[in-house]
Amino acid sequence: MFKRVLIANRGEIALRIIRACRELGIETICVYSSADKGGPWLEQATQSICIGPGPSKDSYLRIERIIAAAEISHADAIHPGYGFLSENAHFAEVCRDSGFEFIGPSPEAMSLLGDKVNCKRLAKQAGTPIFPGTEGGIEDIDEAVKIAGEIGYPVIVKAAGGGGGRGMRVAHDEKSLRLGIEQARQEAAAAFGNPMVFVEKYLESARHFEVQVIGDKHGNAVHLYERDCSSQRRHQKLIEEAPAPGVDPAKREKVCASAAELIRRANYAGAATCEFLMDAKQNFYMLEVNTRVQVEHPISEAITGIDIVQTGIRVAAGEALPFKQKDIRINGHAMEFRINAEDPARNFMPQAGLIETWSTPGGPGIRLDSHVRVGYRVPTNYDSMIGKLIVHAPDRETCIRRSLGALGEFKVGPIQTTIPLYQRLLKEPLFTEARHDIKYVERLLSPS
Amino acid sequence: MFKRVLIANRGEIALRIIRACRELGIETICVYSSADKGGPWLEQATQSICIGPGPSKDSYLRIERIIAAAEISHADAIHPGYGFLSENAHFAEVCRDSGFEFIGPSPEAMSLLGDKVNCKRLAKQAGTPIFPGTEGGIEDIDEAVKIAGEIGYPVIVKAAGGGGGRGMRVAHDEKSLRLGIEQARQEAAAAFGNPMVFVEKYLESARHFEVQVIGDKHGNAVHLYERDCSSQRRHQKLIEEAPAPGVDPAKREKVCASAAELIRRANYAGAATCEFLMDAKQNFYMLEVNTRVQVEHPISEAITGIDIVQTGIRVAAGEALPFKQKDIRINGHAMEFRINAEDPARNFMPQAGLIETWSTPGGPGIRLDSHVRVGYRVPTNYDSMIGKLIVHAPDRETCIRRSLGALGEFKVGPIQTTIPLYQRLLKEPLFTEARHDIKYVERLLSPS
Amino acid sequence: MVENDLTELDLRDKDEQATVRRNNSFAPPQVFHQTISTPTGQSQSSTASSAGKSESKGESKGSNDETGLIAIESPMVGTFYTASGPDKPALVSVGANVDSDTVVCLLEAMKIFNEIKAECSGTVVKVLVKNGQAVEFGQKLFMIRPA
Amino acid sequence: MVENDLTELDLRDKDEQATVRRNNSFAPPQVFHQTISTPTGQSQSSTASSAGKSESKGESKGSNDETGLIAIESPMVGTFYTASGPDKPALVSVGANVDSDTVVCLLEAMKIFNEIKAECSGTVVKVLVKNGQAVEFGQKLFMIRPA
Repeated sequence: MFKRVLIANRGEIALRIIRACRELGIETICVYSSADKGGPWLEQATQSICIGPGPSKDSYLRIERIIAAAEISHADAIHPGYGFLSENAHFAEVCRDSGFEFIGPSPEAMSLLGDKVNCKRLAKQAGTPIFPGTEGGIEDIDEAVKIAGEIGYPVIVKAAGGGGGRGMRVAHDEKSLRLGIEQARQEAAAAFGNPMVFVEKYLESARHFEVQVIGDKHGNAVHLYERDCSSQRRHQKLIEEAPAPGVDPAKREKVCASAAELIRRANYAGAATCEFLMDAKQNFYMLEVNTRVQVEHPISEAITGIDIVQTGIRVAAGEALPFKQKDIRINGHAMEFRINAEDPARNFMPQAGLIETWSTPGGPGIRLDSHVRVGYRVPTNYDSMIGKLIVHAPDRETCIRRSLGALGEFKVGPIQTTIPLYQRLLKEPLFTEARHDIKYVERLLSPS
Repeated sequence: MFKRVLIANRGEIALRIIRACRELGIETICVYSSADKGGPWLEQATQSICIGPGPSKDSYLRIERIIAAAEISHADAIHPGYGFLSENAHFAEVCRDSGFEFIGPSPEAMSLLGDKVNCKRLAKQAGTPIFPGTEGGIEDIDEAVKIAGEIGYPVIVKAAGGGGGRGMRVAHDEKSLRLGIEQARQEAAAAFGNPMVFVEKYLESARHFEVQVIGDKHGNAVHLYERDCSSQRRHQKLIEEAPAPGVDPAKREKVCASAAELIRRANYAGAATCEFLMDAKQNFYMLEVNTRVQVEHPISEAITGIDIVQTGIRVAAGEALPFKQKDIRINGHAMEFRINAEDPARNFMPQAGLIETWSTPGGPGIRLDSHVRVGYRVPTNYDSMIGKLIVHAPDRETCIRRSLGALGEFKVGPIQTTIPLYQRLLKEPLFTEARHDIKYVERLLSPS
Repeated sequence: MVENDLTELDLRDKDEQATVRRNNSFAPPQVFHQTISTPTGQSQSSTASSAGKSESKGESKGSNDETGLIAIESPMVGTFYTASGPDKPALVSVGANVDSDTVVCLLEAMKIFNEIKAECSGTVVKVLVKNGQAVEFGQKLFMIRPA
Repeated sequence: MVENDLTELDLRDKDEQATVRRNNSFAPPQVFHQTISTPTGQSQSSTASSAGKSESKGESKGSNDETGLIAIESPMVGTFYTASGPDKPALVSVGANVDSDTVVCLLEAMKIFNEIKAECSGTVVKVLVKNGQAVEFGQKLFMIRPA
């Protein structure tokens, strides 16, 4: 096992990694920017080293400064957290070449899964469902009908030269497809001078479904079931939950197993997340693989009892996964709420400044991952997430009630946070009845 | 189910009950003394009613004021919490007679288990191990030897008229017993003018072992395994853990089952705790039954996943227990640390006053039950416990490491707390190796 | 013991001081348990710093703490009655002169009616609670301008 | 790429400016990457309010912020060397006069030695870091009394 791990990150995830290392008996070195001087998480590290000024490009993204800090502090491994350099295969390579274990996948596995084409090819081999679509335009209607039949209705007909919704037609059967292509070609020819159209799988109501997986250096890979992250605004996840509500158990098992198989074939050691869209019929289409620990990992920890961060460190140090797939069971329901320093009433304007009130919820099933305390000043340099509230309960309904209670207890001031938004969403029937999709938050928030 | 529950308590347990009710869709009424005006937990209640001035005898112990508050607020049940009126059978009776369900056992069951003689008789019938001892003095040595043979060595010979250690002898076998009785009688006769001695079971190194049980009004009773509360100072529990470390699984099952059988025979509905002493050979001797929810209930919640407070409310409302004994499994290890506003460096002098710093730990496995926040003023009127830190981990060793980390993160000021004591105890080999007993804390703290 | 075991005389049906007793063991049978009210600012040894929304909803918002006025506060939890019966006039109204022994209202709790005396001399300036309203301990009932 | 692939010339074995290069892709081969140091009080836009124990242990306690003195701060993370070789004299000592272009020390990181220039004119009043000591970004290295 490692003796000293350098943490190339900040805030709550730095604190999360410090806590994991502490329990494994590992010393920690935190690098920090001068904007983070005095950050509460630094007190919890064995050592901390300032590596540059506030802007990330001059500190948290400066590979040579991080490596220099690892050298002078005699670290033997580097944990990238999420964001910053965590999915930078070059950084992973430099760490390895400089004699520091990168806590994450090998640069090769990271590059393989980071490349859309290669990743899709491997996914096909592994049986991981991928997003079907034509690889180019089509001119022949019969060919389009054949492809649509293969990928399944509904499909969308898009003009190759198009944009802005013009030349687009959604087709739910062959008849409407033939009509749609005819209309789309005419419209496209008139509008763009190019009658070429193509056909893609169309998801009318998709949910974001992602599978937590973890592999080791001995050829093992296990999934920790999935998370539903459909509550998004501008592709930023707001509420995550595990497991995804209302999913057919057999379909769940199959797609989760396929995600584990994918990272096994990639010789992937560490935690990763396979992101899918799920349509209303519970078909899955892989979007991408995130080759790092995810912000929302704690809800998977809650329902499986597996410490994902500690396990990631163990496998990086060469240990085999300490559990098998058959040991993993879903226990209850968990939700995570990202406490962002943003004002929902003013178009989510980021908030920075002194935290004067920070009164946090507690009791059974309440976990808080945050580096904030009264007197902390939220810097302007980094993202607005100042904490994560994780709520675990025996079932989804209790989890929602518990979450409403906890959010009601959570007082932050004077800066505004996303807490009031979550209190609203948790009372929204689309969400409580799990009829939500990835667009429901934006629809709710749009003035209209 | 109840619509409105009046909570006849304060502080963290009032907040715990509010949280439980909230998730069950029950409104809450908190009564409070004027010393608790503005207490943060009151904000979480549906309604709060001042019932008297600070001293408990004029407020939290005034039955007629609590009943009057229940009347004007249209409560349908009263939760007593722990302490105050919680084990007062008369209060339970008045609640019932005034038309309010008492959330706890019937007055009859409470009286039965509260009476030492009757409780011991019932325990004998239920197969619950009780503390053996002679019922009076003996003069005949052979009779003493016979009794000692029955209750098992070691035994202690005590002078009936004695005290202060004089006339006392511990005997490990018949030979030393005969000699000891001879010596004790001579010494007792000389010292007190009364040669009468008696023989009792002697526990050289006892641990405090208590079984969490819960029953309903339909004749069901289930145990939630045990807690070890051996870390005590002046009979005040400091650290509790579950399960008790190093206990033989078969012996655990047997004593826990006998505790459930005891409360089933008492027609007991609600949560109770059967307290035992456990000797070095893991024999158990029941001390008493606490007929209420216990301060340390959260560690049993942690390892079993059962919400004890919610279950107590459900059974009081007439529901059957929603689980069977076979559903209860031990999952991991949990410890509770009572955060007391006392100064360990100055003989645990109670601390009162304004909380200026309250920076709490978080992350996986950390639960905090506390009514405190920055700006809260600890009143002088009540007990010194200002919070409970509950730590859950896969095993005892990890739990200790996690606890040390969490205690290190926990910053309270300017008042002193028992946190530094726990940091010391968690590094104490007697504790970490589970070689502790109920006297080890006091031995460690005694100057010498 | 059930609620109906009470031997009770509803004050509102009688003209004069009535004996109200309850056959129970936790509150001795009593004739108008009378409690002394205490002046504002002395009764509540509140040490809490933040006054949140924990105030009982029954508390009056309209009480002006004008200098020189004395508040008669509720010494108990119960229901406030201005008169000794539904068809009786209010015991005191704004403008009434009171002295220490003047009964200013009744407070009912657990079927027992308690006479509340002014415990000071002066003129009633405000009645802060409505007839039939629930009051908590320490709640201001009347404002008195001392004689 | 392994560490030994480095083409490295240890400065301490050479008399004059040496070419130190590393065959890697993330930092271009360079000759004494030189960085400008900035005066005290302007370089760190620290906004954190509480200075806990998060200070690097390497930070000097003895730096008196006497009015009028300028600090030369470390522009990078690395190891501080006072001389260009083990048998060489210190580049500057207390009492030495420096100007903007005076090389005051070397900072080594990832086998690359970086010359640090004074970037101001004046007299060296204090050397705050020992030869071979690790320094972090923004750490004060020298105190200069401006000319």
